[in-house]
Amino acid sequence: MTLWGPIWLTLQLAGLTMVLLLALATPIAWWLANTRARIKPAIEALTALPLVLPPTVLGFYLLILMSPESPVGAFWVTLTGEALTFSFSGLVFASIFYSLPFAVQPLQTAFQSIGRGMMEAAATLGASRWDAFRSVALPLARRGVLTAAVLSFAHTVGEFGVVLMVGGNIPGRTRVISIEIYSAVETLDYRTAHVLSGGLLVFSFVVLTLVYVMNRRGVRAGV
Amino acid sequence: MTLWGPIWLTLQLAGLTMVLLLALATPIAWWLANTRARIKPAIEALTALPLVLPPTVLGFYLLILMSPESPVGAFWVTLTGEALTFSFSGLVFASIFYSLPFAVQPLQTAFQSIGRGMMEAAATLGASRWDAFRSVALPLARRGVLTAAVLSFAHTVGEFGVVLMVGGNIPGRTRVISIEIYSAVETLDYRTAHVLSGGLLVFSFVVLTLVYVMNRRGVRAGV
Amino acid sequence: DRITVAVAANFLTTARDISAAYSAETGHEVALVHGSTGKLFAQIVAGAPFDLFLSADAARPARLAESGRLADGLPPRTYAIGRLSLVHGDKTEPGTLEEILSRPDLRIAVADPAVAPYGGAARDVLRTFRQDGWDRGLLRGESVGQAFAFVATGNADAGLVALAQALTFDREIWAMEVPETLHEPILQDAVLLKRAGDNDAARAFLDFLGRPIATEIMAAAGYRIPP
Amino acid sequence: MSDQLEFDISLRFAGFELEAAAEVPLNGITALSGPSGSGKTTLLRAIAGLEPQAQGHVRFAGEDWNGLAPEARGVGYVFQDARLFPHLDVAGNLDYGARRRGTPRGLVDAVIDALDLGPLLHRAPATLSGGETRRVALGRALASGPRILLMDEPLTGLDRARKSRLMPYIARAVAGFGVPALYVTHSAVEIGFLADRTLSIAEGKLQGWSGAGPRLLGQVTDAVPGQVCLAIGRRAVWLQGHGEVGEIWALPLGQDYLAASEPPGLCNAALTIEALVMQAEHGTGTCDLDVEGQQISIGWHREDGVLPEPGARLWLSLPRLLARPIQVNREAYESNLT
Amino acid sequence: MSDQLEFDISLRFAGFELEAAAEVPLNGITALSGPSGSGKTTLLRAIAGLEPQAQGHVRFAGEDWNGLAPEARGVGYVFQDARLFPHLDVAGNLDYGARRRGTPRGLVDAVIDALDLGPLLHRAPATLSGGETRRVALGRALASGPRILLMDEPLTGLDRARKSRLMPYIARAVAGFGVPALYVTHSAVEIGFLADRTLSIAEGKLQGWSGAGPRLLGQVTDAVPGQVCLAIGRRAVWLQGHGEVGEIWALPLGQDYLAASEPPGLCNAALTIEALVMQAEHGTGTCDLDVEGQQISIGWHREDGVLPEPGARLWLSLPRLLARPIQVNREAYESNLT
Ligand SMILES: Nc1ncnc2c1ncn2[C@@H]1O[C@H](COP(=O)(O)OP(=O)(O)OP(=O)(O)O)[C@@H](O)[C@H]1O
Ligand SMILES: Nc1ncnc2c1ncn2[C@@H]1O[C@H](COP(=O)(O)OP(=O)(O)OP(=O)(O)O)[C@@H](O)[C@H]1O
Ligand SMILES: [Mg+2]
Ligand SMILES: [Mg+2]
Repeated sequence: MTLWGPIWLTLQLAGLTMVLLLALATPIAWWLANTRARIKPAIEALTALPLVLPPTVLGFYLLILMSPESPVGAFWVTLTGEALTFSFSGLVFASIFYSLPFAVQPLQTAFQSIGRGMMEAAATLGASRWDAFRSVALPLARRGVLTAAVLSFAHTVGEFGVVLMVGGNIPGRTRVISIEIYSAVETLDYRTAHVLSGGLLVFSFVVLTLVYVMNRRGVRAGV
Repeated sequence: MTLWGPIWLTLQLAGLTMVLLLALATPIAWWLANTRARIKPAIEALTALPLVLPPTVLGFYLLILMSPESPVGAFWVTLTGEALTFSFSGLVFASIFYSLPFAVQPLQTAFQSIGRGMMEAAATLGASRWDAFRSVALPLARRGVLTAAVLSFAHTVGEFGVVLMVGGNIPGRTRVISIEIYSAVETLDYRTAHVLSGGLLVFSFVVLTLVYVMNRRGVRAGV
Repeated sequence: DRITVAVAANFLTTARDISAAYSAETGHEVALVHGSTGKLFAQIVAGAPFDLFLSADAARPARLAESGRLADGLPPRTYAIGRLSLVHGDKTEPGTLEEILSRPDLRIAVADPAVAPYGGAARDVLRTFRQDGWDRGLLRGESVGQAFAFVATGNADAGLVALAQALTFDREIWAMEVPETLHEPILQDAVLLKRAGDNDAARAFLDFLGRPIATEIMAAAGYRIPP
Repeated sequence: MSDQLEFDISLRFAGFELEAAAEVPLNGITALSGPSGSGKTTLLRAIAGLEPQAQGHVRFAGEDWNGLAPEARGVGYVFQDARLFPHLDVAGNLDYGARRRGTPRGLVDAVIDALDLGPLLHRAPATLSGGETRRVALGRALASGPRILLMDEPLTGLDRARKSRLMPYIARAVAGFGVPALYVTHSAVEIGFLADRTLSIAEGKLQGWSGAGPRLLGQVTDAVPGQVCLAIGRRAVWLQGHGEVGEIWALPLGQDYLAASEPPGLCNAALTIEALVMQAEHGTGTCDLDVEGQQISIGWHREDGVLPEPGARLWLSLPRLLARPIQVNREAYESNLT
Repeated sequence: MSDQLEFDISLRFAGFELEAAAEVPLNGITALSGPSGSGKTTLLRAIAGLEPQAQGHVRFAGEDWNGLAPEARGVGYVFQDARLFPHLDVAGNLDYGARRRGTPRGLVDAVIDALDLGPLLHRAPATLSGGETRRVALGRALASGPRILLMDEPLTGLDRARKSRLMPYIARAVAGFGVPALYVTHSAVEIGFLADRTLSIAEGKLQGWSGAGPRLLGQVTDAVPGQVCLAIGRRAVWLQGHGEVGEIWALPLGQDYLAASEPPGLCNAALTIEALVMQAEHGTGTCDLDVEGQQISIGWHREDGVLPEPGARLWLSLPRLLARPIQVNREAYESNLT
């Protein structure tokens, strides 16, 4: 059994999910942190909802939503020529949906603690909103960005209920490392399970520690 | 099939997990937010690790860890007289472990953005550390506390991989609503799955919205 | 008395009917615990409070017997033989078994052969009709339940699933039985676990599985009864 | 008119209402003064576009600022509470606006020089002392090369020595670049020294204008580093400051001069200068004087209400001398920078 | 000695080192003054226990403060940057320390009264103006009933009227309760008015003591609401303030009085008082005077170095009068509060 395929696929999936999720969650979180709209609490509640459904069940509904027979799935087919389910794109789509709360909520917490004063100062210094957001709000919220990135990356690595359901576990296309470990446990191949889990833990630990060390460096340099 | 059992059990489990998790994660997050210890990045990485293992696999290892034959499990048996596995206590234990990152990380983000000045002001006004923490740091970090609470509650409601493995899905003792929905999907009883999922979503949405509305009230009143 | 029976997820609906009949006859209560066979196995090894284990295969009960986790003197016993069926998303006649399975462009859902006995059987069948690349375009579910869901939600064109599922599904779906000669038999074994060694109610349930009232339920649900 | 800032702003908070309309000339320094909580900061914010709820209009040199985003207004704002960017060091803070508005490097360096920010450049804002923080905030606004300076108590919290060094610098920046300033302050010294006119505000309503405090104008006739000689009529006075021969400087009398009908003799005043009473009004308590050919008007408030007679002579004794340039050779100033 | 605050502190930051040892009497107001960045805030923080890295010792009235947690020291600290609790309204901020230290309600109310905080009680700190914020910060420290006040530029950013109302209040709190204060300020007016002595600091090193600025003592012989009559020798002066007959008040000359060898005649001074030169020193540039029987010493700096002769008469003209109580009937004061 070659493992590099699933490992590589997992890293691709988690990485892409993290990046897209940050790109998607940041505007949502920013809006939530600054709006005074009446429906804000409802939207906040919505962003937490994907969590309450069991992953497999969520996967089941995503399967329905993304199937070529549904409007969304059909639209995707006309757009790209291939079905959304059982494809890498589908996995990414599903992972983003499922991990959304882990990205939105820490970002919102971080954005809310910035305060309007900093953005005002940036504006009087000639920064457009977008510029001020990039050059002031984001750096000041970096701890929140980091948390969002770590949580969504790690959660995508570890979650397999949704992935299994939406991805159909196709070797080379949608079989990720978590499914591999799961299969090993299911088939009583505990030795493989131990090796894979141990490897995953050590790898994740090293990567996360490096990330946090670098984060600290950044803070020290006051940049 | 009576559903009140699993629903009630789910609420108990998620509620208890949330409360214990906040109690456990708050000191960890506070320490992480304030320490300058060298090993801080490693500890930060550790708190995110439970996420990278697939829930079932994590459950598998927790099963081994908590079984009466292991030191931890044996200790629990001598302490309480009953096994940790396949019991409600075991579920709580496992859920806390699994949802730890969702509590620690937002709390840490929130605590870090408070700054030392407020704590110093409290100290000069006669507040002990603990008093200042309760009366200044916690209220100022309320958004982070809320996020931690929502994420860990919702995640416990929705997660069932760990729960299924550690709890054994025993009616009335360890069978929660997520497993019920999962079973419905597995046994092709899609109608029940729809009803349960819909109910869970609506219920969660209402509860979360109320929570966020109340949070906003609190902020307006400036309390 | 109350007994706890661990049952493989694919047999759950049938087990519910049987235990209802058993309770009606004996007055004993039956608590059904379901999950994938692999999970239930791991839990039994970890000391789960199960009295009986209705597995979806023969391998894991055998492992339990080897490691001495069964009640004395009661070897695993086959209570049912699973049957495979081909389901298809189109309700009108989509073709014969061979026609459907040999079409390379169809997306066919099966349970993961590595994990689930029905998956192994499905693999045998596919190998018969496709010489090479038997697994091209194959979708693997964690269980037959998931494989079925792939078809039911319109994401897969066809699926090799348990006959029992096709029969219990509450919507109409096109299904045909797969001849048992095309795959190794799917033996489903039941065992009495050590902790239930002197639990009469549990022993009685094991016997009850062989009684006509139970075998009729199983047969009607799409299982073959072992001789 | 195109060379003025016109505004007519109304804005309401729970328990406070601002209603302010005025036309502020776009030259020199206009002080905005009033008690704590009278709406000075709020007015400045509204002019900068930071109060979206403000009603009314703002027009800058004929340009309509209504609906214009704050960043497009080109103001340099010194916030009352500094608001340095904590994630940038001092240099980063100074460059922030400079880079966005394309300020020439020379100006930024001149600001760093004048405000003594050199040793702080690589420090994080969190490690600065209160006064250092204020200086950086002031420098950041100056370095952004604004079209108008809005300064909310920029020198508050600075020591006297630093203040007397910075006030001329601000005066020079305003006079040299022709950047007008709206300057909130509580300090009579700062008003006396810096303000060309003062707009008063109380409880959210403008209370009207007053001109510059009494001051004498003089021309620089001689200059050595750190000192200039100012000719005021027949008198020549040396005082501290950097200037060039030919510039026009103002010497404010300040708040605490003594005007007496007898010469002080030997005294501790920094300067005593003779004046002739032209007119004295009971009603307003003002006294118009002729000092070395310049007409100035001073307040005269005594409990007993006795005023000097027109034609009488008065001796003005100034406890300290603080003067500032009000008209400089702009080209020379700018070429110095680049 | 037990009635003093002794400290010997050293503390090092990158590029800055504080080395300060002194014994500060625990009575009246001790001003701490020095240029921006000289270490005033750092010293105050170290005394309050907020700089754990500080080496050395702090001893308060014989009590060892080394290793004592800040909350146990009983200081009232007014931070340079206010630091109000944003999640509490103004009332909550005032009560925070009061509740923890068990301050009587009467004192809290008196603070609210004196600082005019009544209308702000239910406002959130984020909505306060700069001056309002400073007043609340000052009130919060006063209301916590401290054993010593550590005030870091508490009146900075307040308007002159407010300042002249608050300075006597602070003086009264210190004199009335016997709570000593260490008071950081840049303002010569505040030093002149409030300080009983001044400790100077520059570049992290203490530069030594100076006494109170020149001031005249007087006794209150008459008082009406808002005004008191002070007897200074044979002179009686009415001035603004609240006081009771019998109290001792100080009338600081301030910075900007004129001392002249000739009487001013008709002038705009608030008070002119005669003095006799006892002695004049070239070296230090000081002049010892006898004013109504009181010995005071004033600085005398002229470019030409000419000093008045001993035995000569001088007329001191004060542009404004600001006086404060330094000795009051403490029982009467306290009973007023409860
Ligand atoms: N967001 C707000 N909500 C409610 N009231 C406010 C708000 N902002 C300011 N105010 C009130 O409006 C009034 C004017 O405030 P402003 O900050 O303009 O005063 P200011 O003249 O700058 O005073 P200071 O000299 O103390 O800085 C004050 O009473 C203040 O409390
Ligand atoms: N955490 C720190 N790290 C590095 N340098 C610091 C730190 N805190 C203060 N300093 C430096 O120590 C010196 C003294 O600071 P301090 O705040 O005590 O000055 P200050 O006398 O209160 O000045 P100001 O009147 O401007 O408030 C300053 O140069 C300041 O930049
Ligand atoms: Mg203001
Ligand atoms: Mg300071």
